[in-house]
Amino acid sequence: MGVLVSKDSRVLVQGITGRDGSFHTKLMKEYGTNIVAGVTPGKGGEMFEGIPVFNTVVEAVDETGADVSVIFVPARFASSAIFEAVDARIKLIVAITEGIPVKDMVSIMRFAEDKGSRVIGPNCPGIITPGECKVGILPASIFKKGRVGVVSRSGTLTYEIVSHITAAGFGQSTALGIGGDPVIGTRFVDLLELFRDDQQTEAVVLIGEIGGSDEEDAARYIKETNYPLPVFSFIAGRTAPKGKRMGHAGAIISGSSGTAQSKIESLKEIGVKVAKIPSEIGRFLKEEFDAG
Amino acid sequence: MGVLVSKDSRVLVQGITGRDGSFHTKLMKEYGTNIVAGVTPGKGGEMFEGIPVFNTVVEAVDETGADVSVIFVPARFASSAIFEAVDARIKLIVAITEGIPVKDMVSIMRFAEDKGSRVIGPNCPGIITPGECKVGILPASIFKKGRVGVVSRSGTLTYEIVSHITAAGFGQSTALGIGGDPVIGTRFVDLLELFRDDQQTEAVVLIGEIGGSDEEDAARYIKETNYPLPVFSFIAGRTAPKGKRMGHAGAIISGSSGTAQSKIESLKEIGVKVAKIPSEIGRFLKEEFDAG
Amino acid sequence: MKIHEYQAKKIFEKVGISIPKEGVATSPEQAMGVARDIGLPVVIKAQVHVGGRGKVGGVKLARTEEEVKEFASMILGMDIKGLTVRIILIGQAIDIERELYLGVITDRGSNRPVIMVSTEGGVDIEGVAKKTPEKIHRFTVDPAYGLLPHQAMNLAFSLSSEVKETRKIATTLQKLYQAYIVADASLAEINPFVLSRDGNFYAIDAKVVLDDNALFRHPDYEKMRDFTHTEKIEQEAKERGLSYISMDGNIGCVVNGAGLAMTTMDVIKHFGGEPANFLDVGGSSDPQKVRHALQFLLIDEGVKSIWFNIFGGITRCDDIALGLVSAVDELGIDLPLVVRLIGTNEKKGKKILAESGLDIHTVETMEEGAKTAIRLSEGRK
Amino acid sequence: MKIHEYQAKKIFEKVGISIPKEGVATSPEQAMGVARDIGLPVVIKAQVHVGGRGKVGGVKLARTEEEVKEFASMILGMDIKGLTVRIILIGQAIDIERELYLGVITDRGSNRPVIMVSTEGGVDIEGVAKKTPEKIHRFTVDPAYGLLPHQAMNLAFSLSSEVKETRKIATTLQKLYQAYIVADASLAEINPFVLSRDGNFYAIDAKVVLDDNALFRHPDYEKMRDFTHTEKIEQEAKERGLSYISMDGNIGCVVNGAGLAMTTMDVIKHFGGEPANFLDVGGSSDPQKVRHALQFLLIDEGVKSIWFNIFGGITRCDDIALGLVSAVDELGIDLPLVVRLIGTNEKKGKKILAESGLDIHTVETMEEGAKTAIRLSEGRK
Repeated sequence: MGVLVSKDSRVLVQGITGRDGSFHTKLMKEYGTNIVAGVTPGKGGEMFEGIPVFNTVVEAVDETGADVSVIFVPARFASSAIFEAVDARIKLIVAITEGIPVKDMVSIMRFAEDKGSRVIGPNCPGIITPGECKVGILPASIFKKGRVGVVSRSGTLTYEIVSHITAAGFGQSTALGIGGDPVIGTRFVDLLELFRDDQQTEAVVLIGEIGGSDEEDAARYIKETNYPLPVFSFIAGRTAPKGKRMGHAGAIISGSSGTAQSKIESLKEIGVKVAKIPSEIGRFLKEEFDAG
Repeated sequence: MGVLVSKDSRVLVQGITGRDGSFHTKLMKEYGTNIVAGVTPGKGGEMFEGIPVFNTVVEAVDETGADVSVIFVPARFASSAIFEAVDARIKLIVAITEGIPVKDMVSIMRFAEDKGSRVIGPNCPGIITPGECKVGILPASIFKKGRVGVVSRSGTLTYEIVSHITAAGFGQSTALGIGGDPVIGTRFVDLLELFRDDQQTEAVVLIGEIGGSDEEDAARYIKETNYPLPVFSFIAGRTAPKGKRMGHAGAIISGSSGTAQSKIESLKEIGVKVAKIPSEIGRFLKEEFDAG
Repeated sequence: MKIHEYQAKKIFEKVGISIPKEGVATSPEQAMGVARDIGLPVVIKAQVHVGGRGKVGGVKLARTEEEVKEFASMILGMDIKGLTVRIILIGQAIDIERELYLGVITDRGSNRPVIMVSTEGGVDIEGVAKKTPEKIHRFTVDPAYGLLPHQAMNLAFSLSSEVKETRKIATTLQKLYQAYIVADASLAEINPFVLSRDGNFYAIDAKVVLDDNALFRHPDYEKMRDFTHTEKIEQEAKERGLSYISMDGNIGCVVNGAGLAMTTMDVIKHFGGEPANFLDVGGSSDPQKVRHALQFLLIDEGVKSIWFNIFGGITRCDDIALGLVSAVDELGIDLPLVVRLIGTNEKKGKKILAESGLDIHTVETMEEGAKTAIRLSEGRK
Repeated sequence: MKIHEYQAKKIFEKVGISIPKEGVATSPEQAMGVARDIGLPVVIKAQVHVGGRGKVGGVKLARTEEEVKEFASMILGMDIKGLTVRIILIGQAIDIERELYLGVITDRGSNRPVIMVSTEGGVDIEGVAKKTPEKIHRFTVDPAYGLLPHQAMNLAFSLSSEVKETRKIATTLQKLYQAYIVADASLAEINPFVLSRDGNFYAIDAKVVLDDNALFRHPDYEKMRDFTHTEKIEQEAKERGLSYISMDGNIGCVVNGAGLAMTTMDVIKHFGGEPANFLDVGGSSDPQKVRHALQFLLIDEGVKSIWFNIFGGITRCDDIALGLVSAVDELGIDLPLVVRLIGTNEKKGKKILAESGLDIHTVETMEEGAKTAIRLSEGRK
């Protein structure tokens, strides 16, 4: 089980012959991900690590029935690659690429709505359903199959927290990073909904950071839907200065909105336990499940 | 009954204070059409013939619940007016205006699809459900309530043929012109479907002309759906020369397509009686209903 | 509005489509100057608003200055399907490796732009569509997003498997779509789109049809008008609010509405007559228009009888009658006049005619009108 | 990327938004020349990348040439919130009747552009949004269609009921949206949009924030960069693939990943320490980057201890260790070094450190790392 990707996912790699694409295709394949096709315009007909390469996504889909695509295409061409995946009716598109113009993402999201595709990212580490399928660049070794759903706006911070979850004796149903840009395809609320409907998931860890109002929206959603699963959270950036972009375009406190304080308070108010330091997440889970 | 417009239609006139708009608003009102509002930007708050005028369509809809709009706005501003009506969720928009750029209509039709509006026209005489509602510029006197649905690509030719239908003793359920432009909002096939589902309509008269392939499409539709009502047709332009635009942008035989011959044959092939001269339509109806 | 090849190429050039070096000329001397600037050999092409100029000698390859002069003299003034060549295009001769077809057209069926591409460039594309439809690849554009890069690329891969070529073709397709959009065209076509032996792509021939309804947004296009004699008359009629097309017959018709005007012609033919024209006076009630209509009718000396077929709606019959009476008077028309007036203010109109003292054959139906007009036209020279 | 008011106005001018006559100057003499060209009175405005310049005397109305000279001298070189004014804008003084606010921003919630307008122009719009939210009218644009004319008109009617004014406001809104689109902006704002006493509209002040991700499409924007000293350092770091922001504390951090880097700062603070910086070396494994990172850290003389917090994923711990060892050597660093290496090639990395002979405090967890770095920073000057 888990959400979005599983052993049944048929994964296409866009930019499979590029530097990052080829490296991570090998790692994903090693993990057991069912990679059925790659796309690099001009290399159609070739093979890469036993995987057929196509010129266009529509051909790849026609020939292999791919239903998940992961984007390793460089920033300048990445938006066109995502458009192509959406147009070919790929249901789930995981955009790893960093640096895609925000305006392009605005158009892509409009197009994806029209066509019924879900985009994760861009500028994200990907998604893993441990023991089944890894799509992206997450380090496989720290993950373990289990009952905690993990969703994060960050990359390495996710690994940090997942390592505490695993160390505390809990595995993950699915873990993913949703990306650090202002305009992203999938948000906390979407994942909360998916995790709620997943049999395997018994708790959700929500890793937020400064910027935007995704955490506040999640808090509202948890309250309004009387969310049935326990949710634990960590918010990065309590010491971040106002008006400074902390690494990626989404992490910026602009004016009075987007502070860690606002997010932490919104979550605490509705009963979500918010960790002060990453290791606390492990403790929270132990308390929850040792008591229950 | 009838289709699309009825005594329950709440009609808005866009361009109500203009030359054509004001003249035909009076005639429509005389006919008994329930005109609830008018729009002319800058004249919001005024009254015209007892009808409240608004600055914007969205206000007019909010205040009066208008659900049909008729466009008398001059060509340069007409596309914006139709966009506005669609955006305000007007369900039926009848565009009388002639000379709207085709590219604008392409965008409008895409927008209307998104929002769920139906557009009739542009460059059309409008629609009438005799005895109930007239929206447009059709001369009221020739129409009579009855059982024949009339749909036409033309204006005065419609009147000619309706007068024969009426003279032959038959009334009309609804009669309308769908417009003479290459890109129009509603086509023969749409009307055939509506007339089929209308209790009052027992036969359909389809008035075509050279250009495009609407008549051929209608023939295919009639055949494929095993259309339950008798359909009679007249096609104008048997003697029209190739490559010459006959009056409006839609009526042109380009290359080998769009000839009257092709249309007539397509219809005859599937058993539709095609009149050689307009008066024959009256005779066809008599034969049909006197026999039945 | 149809425009010439060289004008279409100007529109293409603005969006960055590469065209061969070229220039226009209206005299052999000018042609030689242009050819000198470009460098020999050059191709000389007649600029006329009809297809098939190549088959009748309207396109020539000139290898020497003498040939430029010779062919330019030959083509200028040439008659192609009734049109006189007044402008020629002198273009760099391209060494052709392959010829493709690229086109964008507004599709009436889908209400959307459709891109068409084919490896069978350089020939009549309608012929290809009929004989080998599988050789034409179509793509319907969603106007909300335009032609997206990958869509252009997918089309390009149906023309070539070389990624270098497909990128160039895809880019050109996007530019062609852009030209179609910015020009408010109903058709924009490159045929052939040529790959030269030295590896470059060129739009060798270009066709653009502009949407008349959108010309108000392009005041600069007005100067591209180049009407034939017939088109000039039609345009003059249009400027007076009339839609007029000359035909070969002898019965002049004045009708309100395009559909009814076509039907009027059909009915005349049905009863064995020959219409002299299509003439739609439109939906207005301006008596002046009737006079203009008759003036256009009378340009055609073959007209032997005149039939007014008016179904009043917005058009009021009394206005038509008034216009008719004064025009016949002013213009001194002595042809037989058949008049059918029906609809709005019908009685008033008939009364005006009756009281005018003119010799008018009033009829009640189209059939009667057609038969009467035919009968009256017979026996007249 | 932030740009100056005068640069934003250039972008606005290109799409046809009307702005007052104006010019920039970097000296009082230049300012007088500009003022002469424009005609007195003029407004002199400091060009700095922070708000609130008016409150501290960075905006002055000059009625005479003497005043131009006086105020220009006063404002040039002025310190506004830590930034030195080096450029001033001299603009035609407009006789103000009414001040409106017009803005377009990319909204993260809806993933769409949002138009905001208000009758409360000329003041801090965030303040208006807080105190009187009903005075701000918002409209979410569907990116598939852009801002349609009637939508701009509907917004304009919320600012005025005079149709002449609403047409001008609506047109400006459409142009503002166009500017936002063509410039790949994340914010485009006119505040105030002024109706002058003689009935014209002007964009008196302008703000545009450009999307850094899209700058590759606008090579011409590069010359608009005007960094403060701090921003320059941040930009230099960025060019080396690092994300660096200087802070007030004394513990220098080198982290991979933005979220983890923020958390590292938070954890230091949690245990009572003060981070000297945010520093993200990104996802690469280039040992060179480690050296660059340390170089940036050392610009800050307040750093008393250095903490490497690396969670290997794509980043490999051995690469980090190699880079660290060689950099410490090359740069001659004698500050206490705390290193946490975990994840990909962790063992290899630890081995390299152990064998290096460097005095490194190896830790296993973030807590331990923070505590150690704090302890080691204490007592050092």
